[in-house]
Amino acid sequence: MSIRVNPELRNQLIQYGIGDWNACYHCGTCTAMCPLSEEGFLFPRKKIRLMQMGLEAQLESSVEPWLCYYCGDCTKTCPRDANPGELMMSLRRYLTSRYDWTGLSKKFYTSETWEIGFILFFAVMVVLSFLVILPSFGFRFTTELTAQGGVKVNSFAPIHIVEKFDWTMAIIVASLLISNILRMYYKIIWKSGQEKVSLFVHIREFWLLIFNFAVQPKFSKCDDKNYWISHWFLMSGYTIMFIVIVVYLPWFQTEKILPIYNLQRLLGYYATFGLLFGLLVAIIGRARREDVKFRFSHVSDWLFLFMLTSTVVTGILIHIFRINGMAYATYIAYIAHMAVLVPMILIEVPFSKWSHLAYRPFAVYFTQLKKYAIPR
Amino acid sequence: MPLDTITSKPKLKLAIYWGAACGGCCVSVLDTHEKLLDIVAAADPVFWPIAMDIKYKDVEDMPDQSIDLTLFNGAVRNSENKRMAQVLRKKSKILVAYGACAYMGGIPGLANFFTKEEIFRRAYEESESTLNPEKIRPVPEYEVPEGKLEIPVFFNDVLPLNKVVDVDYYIPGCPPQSERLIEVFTAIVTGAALPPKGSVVGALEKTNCDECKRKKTDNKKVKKFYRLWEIQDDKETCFLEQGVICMGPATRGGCGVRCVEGNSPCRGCYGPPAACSDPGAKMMSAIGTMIDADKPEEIDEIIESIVDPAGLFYRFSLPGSILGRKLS
Amino acid sequence: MNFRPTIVAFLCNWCAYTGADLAGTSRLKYAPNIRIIRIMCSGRIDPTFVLKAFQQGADGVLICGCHPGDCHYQEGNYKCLRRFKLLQKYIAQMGIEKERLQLEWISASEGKQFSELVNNMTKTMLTLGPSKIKSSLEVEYIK
Amino acid sequence: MKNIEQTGIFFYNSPELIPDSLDYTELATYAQGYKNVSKIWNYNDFPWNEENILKKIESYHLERLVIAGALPGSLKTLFSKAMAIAGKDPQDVILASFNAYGIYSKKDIERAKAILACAILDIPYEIAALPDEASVNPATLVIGGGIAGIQAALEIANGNNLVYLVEKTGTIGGKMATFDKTFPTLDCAACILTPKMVEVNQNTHIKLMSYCEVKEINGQAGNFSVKILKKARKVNVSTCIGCGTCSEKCPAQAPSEFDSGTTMRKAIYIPFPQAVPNKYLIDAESCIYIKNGKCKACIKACPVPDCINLDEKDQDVTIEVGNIIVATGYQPFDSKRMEQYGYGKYPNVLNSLEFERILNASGPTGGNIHFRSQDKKGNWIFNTESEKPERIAIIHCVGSRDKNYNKYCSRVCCMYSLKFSHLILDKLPEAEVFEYFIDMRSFGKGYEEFYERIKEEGVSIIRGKTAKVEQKNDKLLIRGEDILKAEIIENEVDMVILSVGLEPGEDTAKLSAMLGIPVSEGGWFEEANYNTDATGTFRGGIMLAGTCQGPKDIPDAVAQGSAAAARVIRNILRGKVNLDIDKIPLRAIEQRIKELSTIQ
Amino acid sequence: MEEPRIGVYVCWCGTNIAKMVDVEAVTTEVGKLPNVVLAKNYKYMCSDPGQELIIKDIKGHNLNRVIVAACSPRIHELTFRNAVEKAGINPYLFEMANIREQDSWVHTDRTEATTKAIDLVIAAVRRVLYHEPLEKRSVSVDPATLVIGGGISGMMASLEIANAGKKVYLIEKTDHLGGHVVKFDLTFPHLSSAKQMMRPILQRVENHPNIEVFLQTEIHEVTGYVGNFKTTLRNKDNEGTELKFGNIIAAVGLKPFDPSKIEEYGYGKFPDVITSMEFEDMLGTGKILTKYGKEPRNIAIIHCVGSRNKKYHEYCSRTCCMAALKFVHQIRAALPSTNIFEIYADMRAYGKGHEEFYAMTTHKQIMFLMYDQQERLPVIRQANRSDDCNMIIEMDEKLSGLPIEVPVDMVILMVNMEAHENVKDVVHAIGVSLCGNQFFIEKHPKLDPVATTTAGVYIVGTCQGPKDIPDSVAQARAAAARILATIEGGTVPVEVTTSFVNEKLCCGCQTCISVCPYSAISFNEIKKVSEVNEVLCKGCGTCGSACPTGAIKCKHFTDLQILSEIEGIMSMSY
Repeated sequence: MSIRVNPELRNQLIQYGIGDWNACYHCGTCTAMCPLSEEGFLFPRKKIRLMQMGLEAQLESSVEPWLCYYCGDCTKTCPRDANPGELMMSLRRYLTSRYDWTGLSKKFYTSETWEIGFILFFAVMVVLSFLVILPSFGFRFTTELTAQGGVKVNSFAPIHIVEKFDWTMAIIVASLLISNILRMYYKIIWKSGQEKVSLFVHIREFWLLIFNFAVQPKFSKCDDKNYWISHWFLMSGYTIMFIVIVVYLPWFQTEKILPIYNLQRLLGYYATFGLLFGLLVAIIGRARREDVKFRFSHVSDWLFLFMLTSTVVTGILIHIFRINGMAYATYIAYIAHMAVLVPMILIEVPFSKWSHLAYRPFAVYFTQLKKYAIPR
Repeated sequence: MPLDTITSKPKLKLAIYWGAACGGCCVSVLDTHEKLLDIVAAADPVFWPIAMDIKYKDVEDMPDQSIDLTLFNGAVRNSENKRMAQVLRKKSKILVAYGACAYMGGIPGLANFFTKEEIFRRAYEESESTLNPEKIRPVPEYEVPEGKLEIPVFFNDVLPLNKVVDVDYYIPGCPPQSERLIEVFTAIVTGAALPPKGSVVGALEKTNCDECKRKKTDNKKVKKFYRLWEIQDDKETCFLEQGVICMGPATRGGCGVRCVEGNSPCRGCYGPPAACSDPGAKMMSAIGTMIDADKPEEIDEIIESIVDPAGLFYRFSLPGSILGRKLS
Repeated sequence: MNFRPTIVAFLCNWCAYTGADLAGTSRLKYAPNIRIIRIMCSGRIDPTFVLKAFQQGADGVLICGCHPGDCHYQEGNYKCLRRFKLLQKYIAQMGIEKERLQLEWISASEGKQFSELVNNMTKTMLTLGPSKIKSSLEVEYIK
Repeated sequence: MKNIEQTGIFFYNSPELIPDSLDYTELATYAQGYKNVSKIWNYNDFPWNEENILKKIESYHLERLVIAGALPGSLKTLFSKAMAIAGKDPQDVILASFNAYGIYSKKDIERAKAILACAILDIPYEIAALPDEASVNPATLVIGGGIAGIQAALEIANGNNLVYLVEKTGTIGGKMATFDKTFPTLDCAACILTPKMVEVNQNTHIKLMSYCEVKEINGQAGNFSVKILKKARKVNVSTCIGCGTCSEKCPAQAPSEFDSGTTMRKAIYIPFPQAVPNKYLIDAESCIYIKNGKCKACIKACPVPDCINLDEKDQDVTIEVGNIIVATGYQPFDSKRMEQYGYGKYPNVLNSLEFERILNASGPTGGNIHFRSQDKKGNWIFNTESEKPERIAIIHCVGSRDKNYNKYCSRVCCMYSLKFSHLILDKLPEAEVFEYFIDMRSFGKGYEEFYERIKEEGVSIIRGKTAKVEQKNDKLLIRGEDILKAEIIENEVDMVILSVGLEPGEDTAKLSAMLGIPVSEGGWFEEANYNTDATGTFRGGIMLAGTCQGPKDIPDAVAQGSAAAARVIRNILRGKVNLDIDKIPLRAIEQRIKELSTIQ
Repeated sequence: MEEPRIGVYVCWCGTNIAKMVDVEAVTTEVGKLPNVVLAKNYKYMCSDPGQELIIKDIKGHNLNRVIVAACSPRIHELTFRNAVEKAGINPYLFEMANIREQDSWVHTDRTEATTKAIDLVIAAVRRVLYHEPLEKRSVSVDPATLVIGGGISGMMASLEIANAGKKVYLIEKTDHLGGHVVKFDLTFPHLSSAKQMMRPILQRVENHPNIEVFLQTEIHEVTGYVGNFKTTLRNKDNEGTELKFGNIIAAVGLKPFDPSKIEEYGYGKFPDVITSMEFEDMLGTGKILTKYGKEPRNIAIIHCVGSRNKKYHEYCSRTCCMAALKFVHQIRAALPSTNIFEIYADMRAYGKGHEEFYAMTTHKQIMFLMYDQQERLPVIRQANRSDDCNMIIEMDEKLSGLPIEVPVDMVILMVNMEAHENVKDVVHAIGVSLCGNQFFIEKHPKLDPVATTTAGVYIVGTCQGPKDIPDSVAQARAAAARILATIEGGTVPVEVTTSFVNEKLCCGCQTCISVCPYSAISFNEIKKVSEVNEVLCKGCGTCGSACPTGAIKCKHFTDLQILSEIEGIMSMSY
């Protein structure tokens, strides 16, 4: 059955990243240079081809863009100005929006107004919560310090409420993510049609998901190992922080000033360091634009960096202010922290760049499933 | 210098012999009419089977080089012809192949289209007038109570004289024109400077067209070849331009274009001009050139109208041609 | 000794000879039985040459000229074709297999075709066996 | 006569084409001076769509449009369409294309004005811009003794005119002489070239100056005075008998330039056996005597007295010529720049010129393909003792069609690569040959047929450029993507041939300054007009021929050699030569168009 | 005639010959032949030392005939003839044996190849015995030139010659000058206006005092020979003009291929499937519209139509890829939102600035689709009613490996350039040859791309093979160079190996007269013999074999020489 080419898909795709992929004249250097491209899952060239031809269905069912960790080797060796690495990046944005059934992702990626508007909306909501709603329930700012001289955070942001809110948010985000991952599964494994994967394989290969999530072994195959390391620090820091905040918030958000060697503080410091290190590399890289992978930045890239950095910085500030007993500073930092953290989690994790933390390991898992697939 | 004025010189010894011949050549000598007397005055015939009685043994007994001039007519068909050619070569100072048969094989040469076996079968078994149920064939040697009977061995091929012995000169023609014979004879008798050995004498250097009175143009393009009876000859235009194959352009002059004068195309008895090493090939080439068609099928059709090219172009010269005979 | 046929080939200078040269420059291999004689145009070929080659012992004679319409001298190849046809009729009458005399058109760019032609003709000659023309004339009673 | 009143001018500038942009305001002011100019717009004044243009045409009653700028042709169809819709003649859209006339920078503003003026008054620039003429010295200088230079020199000399053929190396013949075969006819390069070289040597009208370089050019068209550096050959050309005894005895060696470094030659040498002139020369850099004052082995060996003079010094010679033909050719792309292919690192990764020598019967292996292997001293050399490769890969577009190296296509590599395949199979019938290409550019007469033939010969011709070459044990691992099969190629081969592109000769920049001829983006000499005068230049009396103008194959280089010669012969026959086109004063052009034009 | 003293030289040609032929054995064997005074072998006979060797031997051994067994005489016969001439021997007393192209390079058995080499050298020896010294001759050159074809090549050649002050007759079949180029809108890769480019050229040609233009005129017959040609021109009114000229340039060009031969494309069936030439015309009108007068939403450009496919033409048409890319710029300018599809096989952007132009074009928002121009051509079909397009192209896209369909409203077929049907008239009139693709054959594809085998006749531009404007112009100038040089030189050498009638043998049958393709033979009514005009004669020898009397001798190819060669060639045969 012939597939209709769609030259107008170009107009949609353009909104997700750099404009013109026609420069590619199909020499195949990018695919061959890519350490992650493997038999059956070749990219970037094949994917560029699908983009050039506007083959929507084929693009949607592609798992390959998620296998790319953007080391930039392809772009460096590309004889034309095709920039395959960035095209893969753009494609990931596109795919994210295609997995998302709410349509918000598309809105966020294709319209800065929407994205910034949403962020601001949530930020305002958070600020309002702290300034209006919580006080109306009797939670007050207090300059009173704990015995150790720390700020009484919980009196201002009661841990049980924050925790509930936390869980709610986690459930919303998780359900959105899971539903999108299911859609991803549907598009990649189910709808693509030609093959069937047994349940046994599904179960047997599941460990890959966790392994890949934790170690990112694929990423390490890229020639630029430093980037993998910095990204791993960032990722591990983020994960630790995420788990600690969502699952162990009562343990983490304490008014007690624990000794420096306490696990809570060690984990916190590690996560902060990991995040800062990773962020610094990314920000410097994007600002200098020397490395190909950082040369082209979409609004969503900068926004994400900005928000994560803000979150980390405000988090650090909360910590410093709190243990030094600077009450108001702590509260302001706390509100600011939440004002960036909440929209970041609500928007970035399910709808935007941050979603890759879920899609990538699943993509590896799906890839493996496809390898064991038997033709129908 | 007329022949009769030089009788004072010592008389030449003349031999005239016939191999496989019709006798016409010998008659051509007689056709000199009263000039024959001059010949006889200047030369003594010492051996001339058609005219005088002398045995082969007598000739063999003659001293070598004792005959001044031998006119050998007829082709070499059998062992007798060959033997006599060798004997005469030895005995003669000048050996002339006289007439088309001795020169190139002549009409008897057409037998080279057949093998000895075919000829014998036809002659002794199949011809309509033959009754030979035992299929008896001549054999060269046959024992009878009286002793051994011998007849000459019949060769498989007809050969021109030069294939069996060295020949000094050739006088072409079937038969040669008597006037030409007189000219040659006079030259020899008067001791004029003789042409180089191997030359054709008694004929012109140019070919027949030169003397032919018919009208010739460069329009030699033929769509179909005709045999003479198929057209109404206008008696003026070159035969070739009428589509009738005339060997005139490739045949030495000397005959006086007699055939064409008689409104019959030249058949080539005077043989090829000096520059040609095969008697029929040049004519074939010229005729091929005249074919007026480009498409292979059309060419084939035109060639179809040349019924028997080998017989036509090599009528008098098959044994003397490059191929010499048909392969068996 | 095995029969090794000899083929005498007459090649016109502009197409066929150049084609044969091309076979050489292209290193296309063919049977070594062929002996090439260069003439300016296939129209120069006189039946005498062909007969002479047979007489000298050639097992086959090959004439090659430009393709119809491509003759360097406009239509020498047509003239060659006409003579060739007549000559073939003659040699057939003389008991020579028609295959022993071939006329083919080879252009200056047909090195490959030329090499194939030589190989095919050599094969044909091997099937036909040695030509008897030379031996038929070397009869014992000739001086 | 066409109505050229009511002309509208649109300035169009694409900054990526002209970085050092012209002053368009100045041009607009200039154009305003012409009465028939109704209105002038700049490219960023309004959006360029048909409604907009249509509106302007209608509101200003424009009958004629001039688009002026760099690459204005890319807009022409839009303006023609607007004109057609407006009911005017769509052909009345006139292009004043600055880049087509080689105007790239601010300093050319006067010429830009002239071009604009011509377009405004509807007079072809070629008709209006008539350069001054000068009388011409019938002698000609041809710089470069490659095939284009040889061809040009012979053409001119055949008209009984004096030609100085200056060649930098010790022999004429250029790159073509080093080739084994030429595509697509597979003629032996030397076989067809050497007769021409001999002809040059024998032609009494050609003064061959080998081992010489052009140092300085003074004067103008018709009467150039050229200072030529006659490098010390140290061997007397007129007495050397070319016996080679000196070379046998010479103890010093250097890599042979002619063999692309695949063999060693002595310090006293002839570049190759069929060199013209077939005379020896001494390479001062490797000569022991010149380095430390001792040796003279060659002088002792030479049978001709005083033939070798090791103390000879470079000399300057000045010649007077009327015309100059530049035919300086190309140099191969330096494959070391593409590190991913490991040239210079892996001994059996060769560039195409080296491989030509390997294929050549007069090359290091006598035309047999062998590995480069280590001799007893550990040097990597080619000889016939080493093994023969069984799998050979040929990589196309090395250094070409690549923004990281050269953007342009080198025009000949596809075909010579196909030729290599054929020759490899000819010499090693059992070998497997792989060609990795992007687009197969077999465009010339008989080329496509050749490509088809190579395909039939069983060469694996694979679409997909090789990404990298790595040494793996004794093998070379080719990594690339087979585009049509959509597979990763990981092919172990024994030998890799890099089909390197062409780059302008090393002296191009120097010559460009000396001659006053600009070079184009790729570094090639800029022609006067891409379409109609590819062999001419802005400088009167200076012509281009062959690859110095851009990559080309032999027949195209030969045609250009002859074409350049045509102009020279024409000048000589006329007795006059045009002076520089770009030096015609604007006033003169204005004067002429006013004379020719119907309106004032 | 003096006793022949022959020197035989066998060349090694490096290893080219020596590898397959035992050069020593050949030398020894040939050295035994009668009249062979010496036989030698040498590495490179063609090199200066090789030639010197011959020259020295001729003087030292008093040789009067020389044979070199080496490469093809087509390559080096002239080289050696010049060498022996230098030593004082008539160059025609030299003969070459081709033991490389026709021996060492084509055989694999060394013994066989050696035997063959010996045969060939013996044949040469036997032939050279009968060689006769021939005299080189030359004729004066009429300074006028005839240029056939008023396209850009013809005009540029005319201008170059005319500007040198020499007369040019430019004849053009149609009613206008300018050929195809004048119909184009823009040229690639600088997108300059073709019409603006042509205007000054046309003006100059039309107004040039040295150029006489004949429109609507065809050429049927040219008589004469290099330096002295003659023709009678016939224009449409059949009026004859007699012209005399010394050289001829053929620039008859090519014509576009008729794509209705390709069923898949439905040209002629679908009104909006048009050829590139028709599209150029459309661009001239300023409007790109379908037959229904609408602006097409989708335009496909199919490359290689009639090219690179054995069913039509195997060759590449050289210019279509770039022309197609040029169209992209033009369409994009006029129709900013139309979808453009380039359906191509290989993108051949090989010229100066072409690759850069290609790269620039890729940014014009077009879709490149690759097809197999040999195996499966795209098929154009009518679209269904539900489709929002006119036609659908179905094709196998090679770069993605997918069968796809492309919606289109207009299809531009980039048609091949092929020879004119009636080109044979010109071919016969001026005596050039055609290759299998009906292109004029050049003298040498590498080193003599504009000359032909007929002296004084040059071929330029696309009639020699498809090419773009700069390449055509370069050829036009190249031919002009050659002609100007001959005009400057004043004389040109003519054929030496002509035919000759021996008056003593000619019988006046006149068979030869109509045989001659050059009308070189006439009949002398007084002498009653044929006579050959040896300037007109080009030495084909057809008359020699047509002559039934053997009166016509083809110099250097006499019966005697060839028959001896045959004897020689067979002398060693098994």
